[in-house]
Formats: sequence, C-alpha cells, structure tokens
Amino acid sequence: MPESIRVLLFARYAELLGADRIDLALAEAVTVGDVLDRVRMLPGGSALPGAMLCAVNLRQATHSDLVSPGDEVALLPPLAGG
Amino acid sequence: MPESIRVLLFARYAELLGADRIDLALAEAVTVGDVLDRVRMLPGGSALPGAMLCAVNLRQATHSDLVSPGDEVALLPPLAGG
Amino acid sequence: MHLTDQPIDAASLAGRIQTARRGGVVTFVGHVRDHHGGRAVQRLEYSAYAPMAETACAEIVREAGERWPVSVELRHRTGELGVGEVAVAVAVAGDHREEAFEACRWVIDEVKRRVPIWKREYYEDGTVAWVDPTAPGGAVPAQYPAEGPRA
Amino acid sequence: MHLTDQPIDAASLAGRIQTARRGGVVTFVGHVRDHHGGRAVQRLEYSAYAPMAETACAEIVREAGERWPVSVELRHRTGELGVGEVAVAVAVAGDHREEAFEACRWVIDEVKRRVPIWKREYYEDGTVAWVDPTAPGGAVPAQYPAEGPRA
Repeated sequence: MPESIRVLLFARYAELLGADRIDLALAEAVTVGDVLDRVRMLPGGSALPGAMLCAVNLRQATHSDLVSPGDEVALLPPLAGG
Repeated sequence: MPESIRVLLFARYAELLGADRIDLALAEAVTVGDVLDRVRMLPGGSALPGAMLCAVNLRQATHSDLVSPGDEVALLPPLAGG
Repeated sequence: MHLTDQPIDAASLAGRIQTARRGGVVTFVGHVRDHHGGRAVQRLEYSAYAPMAETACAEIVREAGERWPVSVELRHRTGELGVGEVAVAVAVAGDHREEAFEACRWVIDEVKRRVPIWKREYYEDGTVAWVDPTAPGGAVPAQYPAEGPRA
Repeated sequence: MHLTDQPIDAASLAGRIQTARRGGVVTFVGHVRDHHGGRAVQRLEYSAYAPMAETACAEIVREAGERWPVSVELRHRTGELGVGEVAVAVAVAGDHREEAFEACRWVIDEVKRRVPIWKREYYEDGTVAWVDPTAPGGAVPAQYPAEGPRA
C-alpha cells in the first residue's frame, strides 16, 4: 500500500518549487490544506500564493477535503486555456 | 423619358401573376399603394395578399411612398433567406 | 459580391478576415436540412432580388463593423441546392470572443430579416412549396409542381 | 481526445458533427494573437494537467449536449504555437441556430473556467510570462527566461 501522497505542480508553481512532482510521506489521512502547508515549507514554497486552486484525483477540491496515502493532489495556477 | 413604372414580382408572387416583370403605363407620380391596386386587377392579381412587403429602387418602401415613371417597384413575398 | 451560385467554403471565408490582431473567429454555417415542417426535403432552390440583396448584405456587413470592432464576411447561395450543402455562411473575427459571437449572431438574424431571398422546397413526396416563415407550417404550396416552368 | 499537440483543423471538426438534420453549425476558433497586455507576442507554449484537462473537456462536451439539443466537438492545442495558429476550436451543430450559438459560447466560456491549461508567452522584447487572468496586466513574469529549462 502506498504511504505517500503525490503532489503535482504546474506552470508557474512548478517553476517556483523547481519541481513538478513531490511525494510527501504521510501515514494517515490529512486535509488538502495540510498538504499545502507541507509544500510551503519546501525551498521556494513560501512564494506560493495564499489561496490556490487544487485538485484531488483529477477533480477540483477545497482545502478542507481529506486526502489519503495514494491520492494525487495537484496545485493549479490560475487557468489560462482557451 | 420613361413613361412607365417597372414592377418586379418574385417567387410566389411571380407564380401567381405568371410574370416576373410588368410595365405599368403611368404619366404621373402615384403611391406604392396605387401601383399595388393596379397589379391586383391583372389576371392572378387578386390572389396577392392584402399586405405586401415592397421596395422602390432597391429600398424597402411603405404603401404611401410616392413613385414616379422610371422607378422600379418590387413586390417581395415573405423573406426566406439564411 | 455576397450572393453566389457556387459552393460556399466557410473555412476560406474565415481565413479572409482572421489576422494576427483579430484572433477570435466565430462562424455560422447554415446547411440545407433534410426536413422542414415535418416533411422530408429532397432539395431546394434559392432565388433572390439580386441587386437589392447585394445592397442589403453590404449594409449589414458595414453596420456590423460599426457596431462592433470586428471584420465580417458573408455569403449566401442562390440556385439549386441538395441536402447538406451550405446555404449561408457568416464569419466574424474580433479581438475578443464576446464581440465576435454577438456580431455573428446579429448578422445572420439581419440576413433573415432584410435580404430579399426566397426558398422553394422540393419534398420527397413530390410536392413543392415556397418557404414562408409567416405562414402556418412555415410554407405555402407552390403553384407549379417540381417539373413546372421554374424547376 | 480533446488535447492535441498537432495543428487543429476547425473545418474538419465542423464536418464531423454537421448532419442532414443538424443544419446550423456555429464554430469558435481562437488563434494566437500578436499582442497581450500591450506587449508584442512572438510565440507561446500551452501546458496542461493532461488527464484532468481531458476529463474536464469531456464533461463540458457532455453537459452541453444535455443542456441543448446539439452535437459538440472541442479541441485544445498544447505545446509551442506561433502567432496565428489555432489554440482552441469549438464546433456546435444544432437543428436551429439559437441553440448552436448559445452552446458554442457556453462551451468556450467553460473551457476557460474549468480546464487546467496554462499559457507561457514569449514577447518580442525577450521577456517571458505566465498568463494569469487574475493578475494585474493579465500576466506574471516567468522565473526562467526564454532559453531556460522549460523553453
């Protein structure tokens, strides 16, 4: 069983962290907000904005949604498609 | 100098009158309504509707507009373009 | 010229107005449908009061360019058309999509409202009618059958 | 698949959905513009969270078909694009033009609202920025220059 949460970073957020994928070791369920707090402590993470659009397993999620080991959390900069 | 008004008929109106062009001899200015009355007296003309969209010299006109010899009056069935 | 008796290529119409500045292009293409008023349409024939129709189309295109910052192309087919053929095409290019959508919708609405064009429909059952948006059922029987003098 | 790194042909997209019944086809095509926020754009690069973007596009297309009696095709380009290239195309076919216009406008609005795609713009002056509709000026400077690791 996976014991980490995969965090994906895109576009400007990937630039700020210098990485587009981070695996966070987590033994139990936490909130999306907890994941964001962990990411902010990484090098470059303090430059991330206070509010971020997030997705869990391909669906938009709120900061209070729970995530478990094995889930994929994506931090999405402001969308600019179309 | 022309001494007639050219009347153009289109689509169903041309079918009803069996003609798509009629020259009405007219020595002086009359109204579009007068022209319509003359056309209605021609064979098939009684089948024309009471109200008809008309144009004088390529511009939509009302039945009270004046027309003079040399003008082109068009009787336009309900538009069906597009 | 906005009226044509040749097939209309909507893609090339859009290509005429799209520029490096006007990046949002909205196109409306009206194809001949296979049904009208519950009857199966086989083919149809558009006739026009050509000089007035050209004048009206040119005015609509000019007015659209005055109302919105857009470029407009408009073509309407005349003559005989089969099911699926392009009857009318409007292409509008704007800096932004809002004005391109609004102008394209306005142009096709005005074409239907102002341009003297008429449509004779030939049905699968052999009958023929003049399309009349003001009539019950949307059409009035034609005097001559499919093989009559105007066919 | 709605995302593609190959050039988008809007005309063939429209051809996929137009049928003998659905005769009114509205198309929106967004081309890369040569300017943004007052700066001259040279080229740009679209990146996406591909699996989520595909899911979002599929949902938008499905929802449009539930809201209106229309058929919808949607394509969004990824990768490097030059000025004038097609970035996004939406084609909608309906029995009548009203629903085709409404649905087409709705689809492109939802694409901008929901689909995780990002745009990196390369300007004529050598600077690079991430397009950000929520930021003042509509863009945020990129950390790496044009020839940086992501170029």
